[in-house]
Amino acid sequence: MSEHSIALAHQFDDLEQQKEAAILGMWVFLVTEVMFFGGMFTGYTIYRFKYHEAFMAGSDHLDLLLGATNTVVLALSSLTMAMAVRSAQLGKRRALMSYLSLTLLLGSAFLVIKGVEYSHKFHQHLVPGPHFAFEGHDPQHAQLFFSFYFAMTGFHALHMIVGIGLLAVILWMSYKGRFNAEYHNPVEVSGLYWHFVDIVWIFLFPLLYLVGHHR
Amino acid sequence: MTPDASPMLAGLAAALQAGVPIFPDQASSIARRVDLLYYFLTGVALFFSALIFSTVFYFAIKYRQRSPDERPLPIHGSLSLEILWSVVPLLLTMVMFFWGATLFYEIRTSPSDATTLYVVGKQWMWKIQHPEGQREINMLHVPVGHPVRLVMTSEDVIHSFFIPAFRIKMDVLPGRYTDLWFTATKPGTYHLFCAEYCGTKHSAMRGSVVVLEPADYQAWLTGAPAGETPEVAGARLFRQFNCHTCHEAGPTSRGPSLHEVYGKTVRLRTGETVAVDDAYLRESILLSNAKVVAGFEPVMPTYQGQISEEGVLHLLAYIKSLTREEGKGAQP
Amino acid sequence: MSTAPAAGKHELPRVHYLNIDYGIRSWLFTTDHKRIALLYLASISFFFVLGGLFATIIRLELLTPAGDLMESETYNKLFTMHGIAMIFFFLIPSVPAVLGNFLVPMMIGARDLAFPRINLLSWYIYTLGGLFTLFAMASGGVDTGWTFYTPYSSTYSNTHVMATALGVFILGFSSILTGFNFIITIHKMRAPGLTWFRLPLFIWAHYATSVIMILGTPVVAIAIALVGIERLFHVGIFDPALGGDPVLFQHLFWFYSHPAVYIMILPSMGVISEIVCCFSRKKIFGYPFVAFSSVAIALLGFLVWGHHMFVSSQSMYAGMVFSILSFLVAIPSAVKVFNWTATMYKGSVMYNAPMLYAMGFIGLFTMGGLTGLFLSTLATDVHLHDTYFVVAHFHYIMVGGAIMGYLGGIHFWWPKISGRLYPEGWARFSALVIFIGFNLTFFPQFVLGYLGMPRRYHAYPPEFQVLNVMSTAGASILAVGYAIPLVYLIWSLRYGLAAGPNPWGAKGLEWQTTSPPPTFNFPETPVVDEEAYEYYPMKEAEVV
Amino acid sequence: MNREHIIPPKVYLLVFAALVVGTLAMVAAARVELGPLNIVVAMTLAALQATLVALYFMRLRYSHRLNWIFAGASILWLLLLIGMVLTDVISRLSE
Repeated sequence: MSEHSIALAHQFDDLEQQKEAAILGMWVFLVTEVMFFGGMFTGYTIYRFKYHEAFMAGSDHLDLLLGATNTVVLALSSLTMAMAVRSAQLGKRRALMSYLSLTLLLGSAFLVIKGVEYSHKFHQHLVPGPHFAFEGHDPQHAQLFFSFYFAMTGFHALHMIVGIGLLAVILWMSYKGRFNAEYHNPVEVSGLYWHFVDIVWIFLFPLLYLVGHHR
Repeated sequence: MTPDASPMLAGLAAALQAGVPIFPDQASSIARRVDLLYYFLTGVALFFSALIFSTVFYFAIKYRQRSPDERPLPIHGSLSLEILWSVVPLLLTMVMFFWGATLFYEIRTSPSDATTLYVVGKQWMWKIQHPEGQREINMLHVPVGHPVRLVMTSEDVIHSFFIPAFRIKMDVLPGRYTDLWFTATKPGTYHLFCAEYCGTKHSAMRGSVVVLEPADYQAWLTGAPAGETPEVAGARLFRQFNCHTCHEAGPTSRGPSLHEVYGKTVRLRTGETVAVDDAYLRESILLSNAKVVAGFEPVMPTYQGQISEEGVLHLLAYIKSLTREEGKGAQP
Repeated sequence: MSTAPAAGKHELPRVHYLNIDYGIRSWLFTTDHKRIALLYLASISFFFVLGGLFATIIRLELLTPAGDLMESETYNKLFTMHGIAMIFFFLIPSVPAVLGNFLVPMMIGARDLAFPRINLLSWYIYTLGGLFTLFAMASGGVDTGWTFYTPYSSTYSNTHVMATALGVFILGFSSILTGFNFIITIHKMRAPGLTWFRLPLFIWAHYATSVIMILGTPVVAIAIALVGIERLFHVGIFDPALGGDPVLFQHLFWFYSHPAVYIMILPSMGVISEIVCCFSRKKIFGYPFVAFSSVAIALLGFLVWGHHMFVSSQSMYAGMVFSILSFLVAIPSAVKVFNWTATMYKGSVMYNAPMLYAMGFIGLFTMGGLTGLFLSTLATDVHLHDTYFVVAHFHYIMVGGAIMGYLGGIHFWWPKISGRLYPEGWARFSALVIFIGFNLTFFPQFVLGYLGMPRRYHAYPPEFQVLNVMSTAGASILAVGYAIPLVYLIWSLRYGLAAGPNPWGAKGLEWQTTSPPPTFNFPETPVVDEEAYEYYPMKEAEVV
Repeated sequence: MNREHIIPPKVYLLVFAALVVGTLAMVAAARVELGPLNIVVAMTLAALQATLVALYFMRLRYSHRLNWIFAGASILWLLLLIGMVLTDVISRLSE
């Protein structure tokens, strides 16, 4: 059997069908992810509409610099991921591995920055719960802002961790030479997932960090 | 297979003789009209059910398989029939919608001359407060023919105030005022249920509504032990939590004056304007820094957990009384 | 092609998907969609029996007005677990995960689903979710109702809400993965010549169901996750004392849970379309209308959830918007019922058990659908909300509709699944018993509903007793009706006559391979060159 | 969908530049007091960036039309969820 047909799963007729199924599969999965985050976005929108002042006060306590840097870091990791997919299409194994490692690095950088931000919140007693101390306007509803802040960025970080794990596996598979110009579906599919996680952050950043910074 | 409904009909007939109710009393002004709509819906339902059951039954018998190699004519379908049984149900449903929506609008807008009672739902009991001061647990005495409006809130979970004989129901939520109104038309005693599951004794959270002739109602009013009226209780609480120190100290006071304020709009520190209604007053008492009036500092302590739901209702009644001289009891 | 089931002339194929491999490993690590379907059949039957047990005990308690058979806590836990077991663990997976898994690849001429390993993962996730829920039930149960309304579920209930919420949260992903698999398979792996309008309507129904699964299930997953967060950290997402809004949970919950009732009924509608055509020996009446009505139900189903909240302090205007949209979603269902009935016109109707279930479905689903109109009419819903009228309505749709469709499908494809015929006499008898028992159980509840008996009541006023006794009597007949198929279907595995590839003379690719089919379904991928339900070629009969 | 459309790196770099500029624009726009318009500006900028990422990084522009349908459906359903819940919350104020 020729080398490429090893990659063809038994239920598919040809590689073309298998690739289209994989890509469509990830897009359908991303629909479920959009709706999953959508539930939290709904709650956030409702409470921001009802308690606008408290959300402005809460957003002031977020570190805008770290947030913006994180956005650029994630955008950069999207770029390197796209380049990784491109090199997989061209069958350039070394370029693929280096871009994947870059993406992994940037992803971990994002999580490190996020960790720093969380520790700041922890020291400033801004973590919702018994010892939540907020001296700004309307602490009662500001706690609601922070619970949505932690819920949304927390689930986003969780998706980042899953993404990093996925990329590590893909890096290992490309190291073993499993991909070539004809067959590189896992790379492209994990690329779609990574870009989706970036898009979620593109919406999270303005919603959480830029609430009324114009004062 | 014949849809064999005979055991049900026999059972219903037996139930009728045994005096078992098959249909609820019509004891409120809207009950008759809701039942009219219900008869219409039942008629449509019975008609189409009978149509489908009999057609399926008829086709099953008339076109049963005579011989295994029978060859029925292939019929693709007919556009005109499809249009017919799309448009006809659409028209029927739109009739149902408009009839239901107009009646719903009436059910949800209380007349302005209704007397307001306060209802507080608490896990597994109803506490009812009359404007004249009477307080009742799981009992509600109302006069015949006079519209009554209930302003309701809950101290814990979501309940639902349901009087089947009046055909009205409204959920009672914590942290929010909901209201419903009715005009009792037939004296008697009717069931009061909690319709939204609220925990262990949900099925025990029942009561009864006693509808009295106006004369008997007056007799009951005078006879029943009348506690403080809500306004008097509110004034007492106003002193007790020394709200007057900030809200009645004249022009230099730290809190906005509460005279002539109910029902009007007021500008907040943030520039928004908000109507001063029950919800705003309740939020400003319990979560006081949420919407602070322009020109004042957010220094008011929160009374969450110190003042009970009844206390807040009494304070509201007191604040409304400060505006009564000018407006005629403005509605929230 | 034999028409009536010619008994005894056939024998089972030497090698098929059941005897190709033996042992626990061959079942627990299978990626064959047919074996996974049987794994699901076993798991959901367990939960159906469990849920049925809870229902029987509830009906026994309701024999007497006073709550004297058990404490109210126990009763609350029973109706909650009856709801959870039946809805999440039986109705949602039943037709899609058993019949869908088995038949979708075969009906479109594929060797297997697009992602077989993910299909097995879906069953493992279902089992994991089931274990969590069973653990919760075993260690004391949960008493929030299957709707988990806040703030009771997030603050006040001290029963095992977390474990059950985790179970249902995990279970959601099993349903997502099944829907995901079907969408890709139906789009990408149809046999050559099998265009969208030659597809069996079973496939259209499952495609529409899968779209609902992937669009709706994540929202209930996040809603239940937020309840979990609220219970752990008391941050006030749904607790009004801290500024939260309990009605927000209802919005998120019903955004999924109303489309979920279409997840439960659409696959059964697909089954009914197949059965009515086969046993009337006729093409479906108005194929495009029936096909597109499935898709219309799936899409419109997302716009109507507000009719569950007309009296929950939802604003009057939003109520009117949801009410008019709820009427629109009723139209496609009506179109389907009329088309099934029209299919039987001038047909050659056979009274096999599947057809009895199908005719029962058409009648009872019609009554269920029409009583739904009472609940989307604003003024009557004020009176009927949260009463036994609602209980009767959704049982007419779920039990009269979805379960009858499921049983009809099980009987219709049983020869294909097991290679053996079930006993026809017993099957028709049990269908009749189920029909009578069902009506006697749930029709009195409509009357109880209008009388104003609230749902989830452990004790009730004495004047409702007679109707409740009738309902319990009906429930016992229904229980017997369900027990009979359990017995003779298992019996048929051993003693049933060999069925042969096409005992009913039905159309569809799944009937063109052996019974039971080989692991890869078809020796070589079939080519389709005729329309769907082409029961008699048109050459000797002119087209009407 | 042509067999394997390779996007030149220049396009990727342009998209990346657009993302960075978009982020800076968002932060700058938030400094300006526009009242309710602030959220509108922020969301349109975010939507623009998201579309760019989807079209080029996720190669939606060169992939099967079916993927377009599912991507569009997810956005539509998200707006449907948020929009209809908002109709209830907003109209409850004016009741």
